Amino acid sequence: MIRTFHVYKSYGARNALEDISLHIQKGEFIFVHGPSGAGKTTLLKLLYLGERATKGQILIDGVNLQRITSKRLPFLRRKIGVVFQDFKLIDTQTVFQNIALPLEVTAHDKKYIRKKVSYVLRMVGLENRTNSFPPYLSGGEQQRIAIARAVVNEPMILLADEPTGNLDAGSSQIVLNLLRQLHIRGATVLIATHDRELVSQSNDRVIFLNKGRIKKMKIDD
Amino acid sequence: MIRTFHVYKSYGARNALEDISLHIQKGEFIFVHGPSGAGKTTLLKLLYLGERATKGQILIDGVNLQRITSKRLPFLRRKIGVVFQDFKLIDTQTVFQNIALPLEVTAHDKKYIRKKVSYVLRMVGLENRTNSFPPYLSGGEQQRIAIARAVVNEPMILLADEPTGNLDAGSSQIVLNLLRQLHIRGATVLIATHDRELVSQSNDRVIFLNKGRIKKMKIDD
Amino acid sequence: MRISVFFKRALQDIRNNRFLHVITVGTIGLVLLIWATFIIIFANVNYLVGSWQEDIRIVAYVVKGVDQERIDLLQKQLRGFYGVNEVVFVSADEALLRLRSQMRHQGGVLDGLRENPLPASFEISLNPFFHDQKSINGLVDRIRELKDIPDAQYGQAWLNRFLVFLSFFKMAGFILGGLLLFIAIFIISNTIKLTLYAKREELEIMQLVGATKLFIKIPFYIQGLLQGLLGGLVSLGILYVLFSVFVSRISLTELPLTYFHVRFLSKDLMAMVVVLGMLVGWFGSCLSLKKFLKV
Amino acid sequence: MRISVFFKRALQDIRNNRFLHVITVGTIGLVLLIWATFIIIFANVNYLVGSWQEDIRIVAYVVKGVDQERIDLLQKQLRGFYGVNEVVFVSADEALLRLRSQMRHQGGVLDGLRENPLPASFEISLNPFFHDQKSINGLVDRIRELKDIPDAQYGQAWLNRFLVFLSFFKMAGFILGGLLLFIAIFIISNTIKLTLYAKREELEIMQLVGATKLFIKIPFYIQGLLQGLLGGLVSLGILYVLFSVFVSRISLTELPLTYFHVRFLSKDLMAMVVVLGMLVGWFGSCLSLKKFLKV
Ligand SMILES: Nc1ncnc2c1ncn2[C@@H]1O[C@H](COP(=O)(O)OP(=O)(O)OP(=O)(O)O)[C@@H](O)[C@H]1O
Ligand SMILES: Nc1ncnc2c1ncn2[C@@H]1O[C@H](COP(=O)(O)OP(=O)(O)OP(=O)(O)O)[C@@H](O)[C@H]1O
Ligand SMILES: [Mg+2]
Ligand SMILES: [Mg+2]
Repeated sequence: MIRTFHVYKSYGARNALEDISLHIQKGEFIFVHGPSGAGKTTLLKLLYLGERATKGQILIDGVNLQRITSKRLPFLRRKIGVVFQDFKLIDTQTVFQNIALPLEVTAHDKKYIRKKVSYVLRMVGLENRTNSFPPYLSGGEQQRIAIARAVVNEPMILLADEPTGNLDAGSSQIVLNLLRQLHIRGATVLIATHDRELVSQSNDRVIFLNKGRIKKMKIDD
Repeated sequence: MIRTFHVYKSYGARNALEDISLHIQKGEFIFVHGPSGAGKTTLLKLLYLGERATKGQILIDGVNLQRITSKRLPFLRRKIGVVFQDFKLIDTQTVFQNIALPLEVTAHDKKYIRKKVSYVLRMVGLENRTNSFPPYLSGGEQQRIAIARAVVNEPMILLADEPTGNLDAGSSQIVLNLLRQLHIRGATVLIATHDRELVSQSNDRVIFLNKGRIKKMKIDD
Repeated sequence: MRISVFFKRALQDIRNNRFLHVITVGTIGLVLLIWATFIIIFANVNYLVGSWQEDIRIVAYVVKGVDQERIDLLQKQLRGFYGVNEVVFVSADEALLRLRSQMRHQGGVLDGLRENPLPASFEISLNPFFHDQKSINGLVDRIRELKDIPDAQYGQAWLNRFLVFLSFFKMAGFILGGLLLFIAIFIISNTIKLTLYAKREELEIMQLVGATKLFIKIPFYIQGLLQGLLGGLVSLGILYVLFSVFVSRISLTELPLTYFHVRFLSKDLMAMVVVLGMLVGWFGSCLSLKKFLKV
Repeated sequence: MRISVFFKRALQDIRNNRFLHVITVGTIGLVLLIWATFIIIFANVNYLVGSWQEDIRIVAYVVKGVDQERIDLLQKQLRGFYGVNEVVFVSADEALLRLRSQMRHQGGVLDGLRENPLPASFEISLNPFFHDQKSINGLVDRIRELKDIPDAQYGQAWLNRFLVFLSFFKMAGFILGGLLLFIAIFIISNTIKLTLYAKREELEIMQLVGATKLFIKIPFYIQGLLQGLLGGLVSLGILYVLFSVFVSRISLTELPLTYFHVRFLSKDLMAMVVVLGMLVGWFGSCLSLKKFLKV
């Protein structure tokens, strides 16, 4: 599903990622773990083409990201749900409008959108916030809205950057269950986190990043 | 140092805080703990006057916040350092300019400012990011800049909202040490967090919030 | 079905960002107000100057001693010329009378005359469309060829200067109008750029969740058109109020209003201002979106 | 010491937010360009119309048969009147000559005269400051009281109309200028409001770390003044280019340029445009900051 070949990403003189080669199978559930500044967010950015790699090749679902045209890019992105570390909610749109966005771009009809959005809002426990604006929500509530938006169109690939950073243990569990459900229905899920506990709880594959390099790929720490 | 008497805060029909009465001594190190949406951030907002309480009285260092004039407000705020949950860094100013801000408003001279800023940057391990702009930093790096700005003018009171939410264990420890140092030098430190681990590690007083009410005030969970 | 979605998004956005839209509409309105004010002045001066054109007359002198029959024939012939509007016969006696009244104080001069030395003449006024120099010259030449008409003339020097002034005035008007249009587009697209700058994160987010550029752009186009429409109406409203105040003020002065009748914009020009607003709003959106939608 | 900090902050901010500042300077420049264009046209038309004023002349007729000595004396007396600029004597013969040339085609009329019926006269031109109707009437009355001067007159009807037109023109100019100034302030403060909207978080953050309102405002005031200054210079630059092109174009037409000499803005007016820019920039900042600095 996702393959990277000797990928480098540098910002000026600073190397955020060095020589990243990965092979993530369809339907995997995988963690990217590492300390602050390790390059986790940068790796995800390369995958959803928020940035372009400086060197190397990336294939997603058979598409070479280095060669994709700007015309086809939106269609690739619709297959990928992303939970951004800084949420990236639209402050001037309601929770409903924010979550409905990925469905509206694919021209679903109104009724379907309303049903789907209220379903995911219930999943993250915020069904009573439908018409709030993001700045009026708590940090954890915003994060859950970001997660709801990422999963609402049931993407083939889910990239979640620190999805539980602002959540207490209880909410974290709810969110993880949501991602697991998506996984069970066939999605490839990649979670970037600095949280050792989260990683050690599970049996899934873990990619350890440090200073932009992959350190190891096993499931202990 | 901080006293609140039957404080309520409601947003429309929604009560974010109900009947909060607190007495925090000068020089205390204290946690506010609770799940997402409990009202932690709201409590801090009331203390630095980001919002006004709907009902009740708040005294800080003998000043009644309900009665303070807008002329004296800036001078109160200079005594309070705040680490915001969403960082609130100025995106178009460099790391240096961001951290220097609390010193510039009090008209310190250039040399002192430069010395002080590079000192706190070294403390949070980001001395090589002096001239970066916040959007070009990783989440954890931004958080550490926010902490550096909050402590740079050695405030009497430090309010830290989820200061380790984006940090790995190592960085978290560094940040906590920094706050402890400030505490040792006499500051009153109040940390809002959902992180059970962080709270249970320490022997300090913990205020448990849930659904806007104080549940208990002891040090176990 | 799609277009209603875009309209919904456009209107939702207006509701969510009232401040930005009010400012944009205000700016468009004010810029168009300048434009409309310019147009109203230009149109009125143009009208005034146009009324002067009606004074262009060719005078065709008649040899002495022709009889009434011949005069009627000549008049008929002259009326038949292309471009001629009206032909009035002025007898020699009438000409002397006119001269006397024109000379006023020096009129006494004429008392010493034994006989009337002035010729009779035809005064020929022209059709409004027939006011360029070449046509007039052609007509004069043809009149001169008539029998019993020894000479025909018109105030050549004066007319030349007037026509040059007229073309100069129109040129200045078009240059100024063009300049204003250009400035209007720039100011409005600057304003729209600033509103998009405030929304740059939103634009980025939409792209990240898979919106195509067209999906993002269309609501902005709709907004640009709406803002232009509203701005145009606002500007016409303000202009009308200002105009009313102005007209009521000048009717207090001693200016000969019957002569200089100030008029508001015609329906066509009003429509033009509104359509211009919409075009500029749309064009401004196009220009600005380019800047903020990166690949 | 403080003021240098504010300057530093103002300049840092300009460096950090180039886009916003370029847009603001551009808008100010364009708005001022409209203003300056208006001023340049107004000033030139004013100048042209002013030159017509020089044509105002009083004609004082002299009784027949006075001798040269008396004429010299009268001329001296007239020159002594307050407001009089120049006094030229026109003899009866000269008057007849002039009349003949004025009448052109009808000049033959005068051949039949036995003697010259025209009176001699003085042509009196006035000082430029002496052009209101009341003063002129007073002067005419005083001239009429002189011995040997049976009558003095000036083109009353024509002059009245001209003076009304003049005051009307000036009124229209001031109204338009004021309207434009008003629009300029609005557009510019709209633009500044949008830039502050984009910076509203920054303003909030500054207040949260204990900045006083003055500390936040002063750099914006400095920026407003700087933007106004730059905008003013930009507008003058563009205007100068446009003006040069325009002048070189009209010198290609047959317009009598010696008569209608177009001039660029005087130094004073240029300074005014720049100062106006600075004032408007500063004032726009004041207006907008109010909105975004809450308690
Ligand atoms: N746009 C950018 N320009 C310059 N440097 C950048 C940019 N984005 C990231 N970096 C740098 O690249 C490194 C990796 O950043 P990244 O955001 O990937 O870290 P991370 O693993 O997500 O850390 P965290 O856990 O703190 O979010 C950091 O040192 C960061 O400063
Ligand atoms: N400005 C606001 N307008 C309306 N409701 C608000 C506003 N700010 C907070 N709330 C609501 O008040 C409640 C408490 O919010 P608060 O931000 O204090 O929670 P928190 O304890 O900080 O949670 P988290 O751990 O998720 O940050 C939440 O339900 C939130 O939706
Ligand atoms: Mg990150
Ligand atoms: Mg919070």
